[in-house]
Amino acid sequence: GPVFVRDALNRAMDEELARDDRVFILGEEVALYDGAYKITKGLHLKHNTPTHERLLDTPITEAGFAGIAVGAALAGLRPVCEFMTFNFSMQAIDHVVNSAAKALYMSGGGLKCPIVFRGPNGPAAGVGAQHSQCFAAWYGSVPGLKVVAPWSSEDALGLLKAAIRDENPVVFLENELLYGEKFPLPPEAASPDFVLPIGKAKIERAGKHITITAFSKMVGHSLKAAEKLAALGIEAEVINLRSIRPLDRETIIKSVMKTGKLLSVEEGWPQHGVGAEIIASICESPAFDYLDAPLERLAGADIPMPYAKDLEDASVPQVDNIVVAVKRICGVH
Amino acid sequence: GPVFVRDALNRAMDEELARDDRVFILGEEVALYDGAYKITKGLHLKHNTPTHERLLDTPITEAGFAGIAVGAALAGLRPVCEFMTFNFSMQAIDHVVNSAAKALYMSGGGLKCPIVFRGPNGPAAGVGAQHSQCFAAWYGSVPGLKVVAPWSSEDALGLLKAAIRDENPVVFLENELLYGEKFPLPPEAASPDFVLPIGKAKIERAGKHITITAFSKMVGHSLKAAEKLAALGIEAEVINLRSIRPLDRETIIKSVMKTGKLLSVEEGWPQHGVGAEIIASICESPAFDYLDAPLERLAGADIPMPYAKDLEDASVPQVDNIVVAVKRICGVH
Amino acid sequence: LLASHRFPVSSFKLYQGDKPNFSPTRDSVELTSEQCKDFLYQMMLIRRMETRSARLYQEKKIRGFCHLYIGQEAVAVGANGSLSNSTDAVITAYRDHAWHVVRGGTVTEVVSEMMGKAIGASKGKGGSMHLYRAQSNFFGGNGIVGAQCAVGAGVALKLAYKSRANPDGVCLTLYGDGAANQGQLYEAMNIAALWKLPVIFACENNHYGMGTAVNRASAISEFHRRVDYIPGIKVDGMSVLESYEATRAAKEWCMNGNGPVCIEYNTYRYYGHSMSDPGKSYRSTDEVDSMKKTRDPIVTFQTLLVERGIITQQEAKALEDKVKAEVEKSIAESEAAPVPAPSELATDIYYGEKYAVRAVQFPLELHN
Amino acid sequence: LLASHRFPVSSFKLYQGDKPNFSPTRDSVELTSEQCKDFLYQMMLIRRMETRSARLYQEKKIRGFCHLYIGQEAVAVGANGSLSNSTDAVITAYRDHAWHVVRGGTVTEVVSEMMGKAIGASKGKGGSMHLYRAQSNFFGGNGIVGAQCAVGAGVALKLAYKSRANPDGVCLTLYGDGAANQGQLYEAMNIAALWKLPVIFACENNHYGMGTAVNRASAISEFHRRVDYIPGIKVDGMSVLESYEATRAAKEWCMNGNGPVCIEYNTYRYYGHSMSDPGKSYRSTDEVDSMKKTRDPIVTFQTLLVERGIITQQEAKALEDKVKAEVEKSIAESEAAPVPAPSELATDIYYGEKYAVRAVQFPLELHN
Ligand SMILES: Cc1ncc(C[n+]2csc(CCOP(=O)(O)OP(=O)(O)O)c2C)c(N)n1
Ligand SMILES: Cc1ncc(C[n+]2csc(CCOP(=O)(O)OP(=O)(O)O)c2C)c(N)n1
Ligand SMILES: [Mg+2]
Ligand SMILES: [Mg+2]
Repeated sequence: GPVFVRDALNRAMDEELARDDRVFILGEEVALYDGAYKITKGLHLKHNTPTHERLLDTPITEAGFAGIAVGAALAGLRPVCEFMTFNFSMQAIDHVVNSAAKALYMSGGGLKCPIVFRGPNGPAAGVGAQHSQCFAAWYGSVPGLKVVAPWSSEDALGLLKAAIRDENPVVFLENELLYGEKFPLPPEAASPDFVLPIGKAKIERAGKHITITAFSKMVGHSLKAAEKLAALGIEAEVINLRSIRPLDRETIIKSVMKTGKLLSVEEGWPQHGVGAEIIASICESPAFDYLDAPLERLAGADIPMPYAKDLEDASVPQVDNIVVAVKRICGVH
Repeated sequence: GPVFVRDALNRAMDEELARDDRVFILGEEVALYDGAYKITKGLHLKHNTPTHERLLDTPITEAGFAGIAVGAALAGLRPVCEFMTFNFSMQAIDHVVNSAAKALYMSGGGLKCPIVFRGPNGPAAGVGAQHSQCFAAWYGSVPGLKVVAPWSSEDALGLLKAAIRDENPVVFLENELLYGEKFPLPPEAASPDFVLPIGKAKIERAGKHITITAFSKMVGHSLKAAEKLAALGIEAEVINLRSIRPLDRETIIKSVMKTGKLLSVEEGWPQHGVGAEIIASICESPAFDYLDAPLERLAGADIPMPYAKDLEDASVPQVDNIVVAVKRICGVH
Repeated sequence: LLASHRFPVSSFKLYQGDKPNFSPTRDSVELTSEQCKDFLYQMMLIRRMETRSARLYQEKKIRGFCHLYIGQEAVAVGANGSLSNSTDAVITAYRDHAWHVVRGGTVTEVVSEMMGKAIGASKGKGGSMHLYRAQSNFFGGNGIVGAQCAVGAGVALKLAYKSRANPDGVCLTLYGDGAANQGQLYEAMNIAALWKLPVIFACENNHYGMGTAVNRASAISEFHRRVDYIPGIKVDGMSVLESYEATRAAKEWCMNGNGPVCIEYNTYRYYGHSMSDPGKSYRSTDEVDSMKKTRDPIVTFQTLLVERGIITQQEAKALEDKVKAEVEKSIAESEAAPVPAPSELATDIYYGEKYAVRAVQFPLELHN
Repeated sequence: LLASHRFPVSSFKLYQGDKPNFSPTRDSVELTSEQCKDFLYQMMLIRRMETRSARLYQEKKIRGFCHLYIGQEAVAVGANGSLSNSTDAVITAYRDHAWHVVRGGTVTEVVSEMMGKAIGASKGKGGSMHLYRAQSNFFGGNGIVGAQCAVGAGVALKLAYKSRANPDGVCLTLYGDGAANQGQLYEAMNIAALWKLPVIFACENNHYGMGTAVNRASAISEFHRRVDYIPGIKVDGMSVLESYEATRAAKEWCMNGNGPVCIEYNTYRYYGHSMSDPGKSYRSTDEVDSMKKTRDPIVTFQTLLVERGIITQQEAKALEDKVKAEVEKSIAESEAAPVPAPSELATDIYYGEKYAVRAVQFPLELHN
């Protein structure tokens, strides 16, 4: 049956903790409290012993514990560092970028840093401007990092396991509002060695009239929009990016060469966003010659996130925004 | 005669300190040491008295002093907060984004935050991966911030004065390698009220075959490339962006509607960069229909900055890279 | 003319650090009857506002986070009782409803904000964590744990900009026991000490940072002695009188140009961390109950006032009824108020100027 | 068999904080003649390497930053003398040349790195601030002031991952007097104490952070007593023997499962902050001269060894000549070495896999 994203993430960590003793988890409230969003629920009971702690509750000091996680990774462990939300990763962003991402290069290959930074990213519901930022574009710009944004339970399971097994620092952007959603898992996912490749997008729905790229929660919105569009005779191809860095340009370009049109959808701010990159990448690719409409993007409104419900709803792409945009691009009224 | 960028910046602060007692400067080594790069040279002698300090040396604690600067701004002062380089602004980025940029919005207009964060940004020379990052794209994505990147002495003077007088938080991205360059000032710049509008680009060289957009040091490179290209019969229009946020899309779009071609040049990383935004903006604009070649961007190589000179040179756009790219775009061999 | 009453206060634990002349607290406070009743009234008002907010949250009329102040009322009321709303400043974290009220805001503004209404303190755009009141120097309302510590020191810099020796006022900079470990607190303390800023670093120690007990988060759990070079006062934060005197003393220290001072208000929150936390997995019901029974700030103060004949049981009951009616009125006003106009989406991004904003549904652009 | 010598050591100032049982230092150290000569040799080697690096910088053969260690040699040599290169770890900031050498790296690797050569410690890709030696647990080489403090505690977590009570080794985590104010140091100290991590928080107090004297940057300028809950040792960092014993004692404390400890090495840099700083505007020439004259770590140690008959003047001179020759040989090797191949631009970004890298001149793509 379908599995909650929350449980898929939990299982991923549970299995990797069991597989490799070097894996450990640290962050605020990850152990005794079972995680602020219950993603690490029960893991401390299973994997902590009085003399060997694999789940470590930290004080509310992101720079400190992220730096400690990086040090442990450089020294040979494989930390999973939870930010209660990625908004708080700004306190520690120097460690993510300067201490982790650049280490291999600056040391001429001498140091590696296998670490996962994970937690909910982007807008949640009613939490206001300081708790709703999307960090996909920022982290996605940093060489040395891999940046992953799962949507379904399959993504959550396969990509988190892959991230923990990766030899490089991985920023793993979850979404609070997806934790409580259920998705079926493919049969392969039964294996404790089920991993998905980081850097590969997934075509969630095939179509020939327009390519819609999205990640995280916006994949679900795009699929819903695609259904509505199908009723109008527009067959949208929906690509779940899965990985922001490396970005699977190949899959996107191939799709656009087929459809001739593109809409990128994201919840983050527009300027210098993921959509901007996708559009620029297509312009630089052979797909440019196949375009039969301007490339477009939907993004979060270019404002700090408001609290009031109606304003908040108007701040991030809704299913109908996607439908309207696609119709306009396709010249359907 | 021509004026050093360093002196133009110094004069801007000197005049604004004299004009408005609420203006003050804080940061590491800004007073007694005259600034790590001597931008604040002499100002403490002129503006500090034993009981009223307008130039404040801080400990090496960016989060602390940037937060203090924000608090002072919210309470009614007009701080100029120097980061010795913008690389270290990552320690304080939460204050720039969450405490400063979002304050007006979160308070429903109740709090304003007139503050300037300034310092050298982007690659310098031989300083390696942790000291060479360009922050234009990151800060440029944040609503509530204005982001300015001067090139010439005119820019430095007029934009820094405008930034200090602005009622909003301004991120002011200088370039260490430009400090020692000289540029003539226009006659208007003699006035102590000379300011340039934030949000307006400047066409530094008119041309009809291709539009080159650049900011900071890359403006000079683009102008040099334009000269070489002119010898080949290619007249490039070079736009000095000056402001990353607001981005002067109007000027760019108008230019591209004339030239039909665009090359964006920047030193920062490519993914989710300023070039990506410019390309996406053109795709979404009427200029899309006027394109007669794919939109392109040059950016820093997608790697942490290497130290060795040859590698470093290969990591950021050089004049010849621009020439080659333009020739290719224009189909000239 | 006004009847005045003297109350002994004695809970202070002083820490001198490297300031041997630090001994600012007195052993009694003097208050008029009016002041006493006003303290009681304010505490009751906050308690009622918060209790009703909990219900509004359960009714889904308040969304997102909602961090209640119940149990801690004596801190806001007592501390702010020693401050001026016109010359002193206050900054706190997200547990800010009570502080907005003691700084002169209304229950309507607070509740409306939580309900996302246009008449809210921040026009419905901030939410429960982002209440501000610039006209009385209340700087919020900060959602990032610890960030307000440095910002508060900056507000103090403004207050001492013209004179460090004779500042215009103090900035009460509040943070929790969890926040007390954030590095930027130490950075702010160091600078405040070097520059002699009139800031009261005020830790509301309610013994838990979310689900983490103080001793699991702090290697040393006395928060009035965070660094050697700033003196401090630990005080019973369940007592409005003790909080009042500690804050008065701290303010005096700052106003004399001595630079920063620390206070630890020893207090307790009855509810969970926020409405989504039942608040039960990391502490015993006994602990909560005994706190309520023996140290409740309202009960103890009311009992004292009755004992001292400053107020009668009946008057206290009447006051409570008045508070209830006021809060209900505020809630009714809030419920009736309109939500923000759609155009509010794109205002208040840049101050006092025209600008274009990209909305979700490009190419629509909104203008201020 | 080996002649052994006992030297009194006495410069320690202990801080117990809340650890009354903290008293780990001894009043003498015992060293063999070989060890004595090796200490002298290492200090001479570092001095010579740094002096020549200054010249190479002036000759523009070294670019960018170059932070010299001259004056501080006794810290690296003495401290590391008490550590194991195989079981203990070291991490420091950008003033790292000497540390790379004492951890087993070569002068050639250091100088070549500074010259941007392929045989440099980091293949010429890191530069002077980014030297590492993973095989002897040397973690650099960090350009962000204070960042290494937390990272070092993380290395210590690895060393104590299997047992906090019996760690595999300690991590000597070095930072300057300027860095000592960074908030993340306090965050790391708090966590290290809570988790009992075997980390020596080691402040090399050379009295200036760039142009800022200690008392202008730190409200309290004793760096072995940063927090109440971590004990500390202040030691004469101009003495290799004192540094050696302080570090031994600190290591012992950690290895016994007591958790972190602080050391302040009281030292001095003769040159400016980096090669671009003349180092004169913020301190007097007298101060620098008197330090060189009265407390130079090499002169004082050499004099002691001669006095004690462990080495003769001639032997010392010969050692110096040997060091000079070695350094010249290293420089010659470095000069002759090739710069990194252009393909190195895009290697070492992702570990052990094929990937595509966008170069400046798109659409050229480089592959690892
Ligand atoms: C930088 C940061 N990290 C984490 C959080 C999530 N968070 C919000 S409140 C809180 C607990 C704070 O506890 P404390 O400082 O004791 O204040 P209290 O809630 O008890 O008033 C946490 C972890 C945050 N908002 N900001
Ligand atoms: C976060 C950060 N801020 C500022 C700088 C610039 N900077 C480099 S070294 C330095 C001085 C550090 O002094 P100290 O910690 O005493 O070490 P020392 O150089 O004396 O060894 C400064 C300000 C930096 N590299 N990183
Ligand atoms: Mg608390
Ligand atoms: Mg120093």
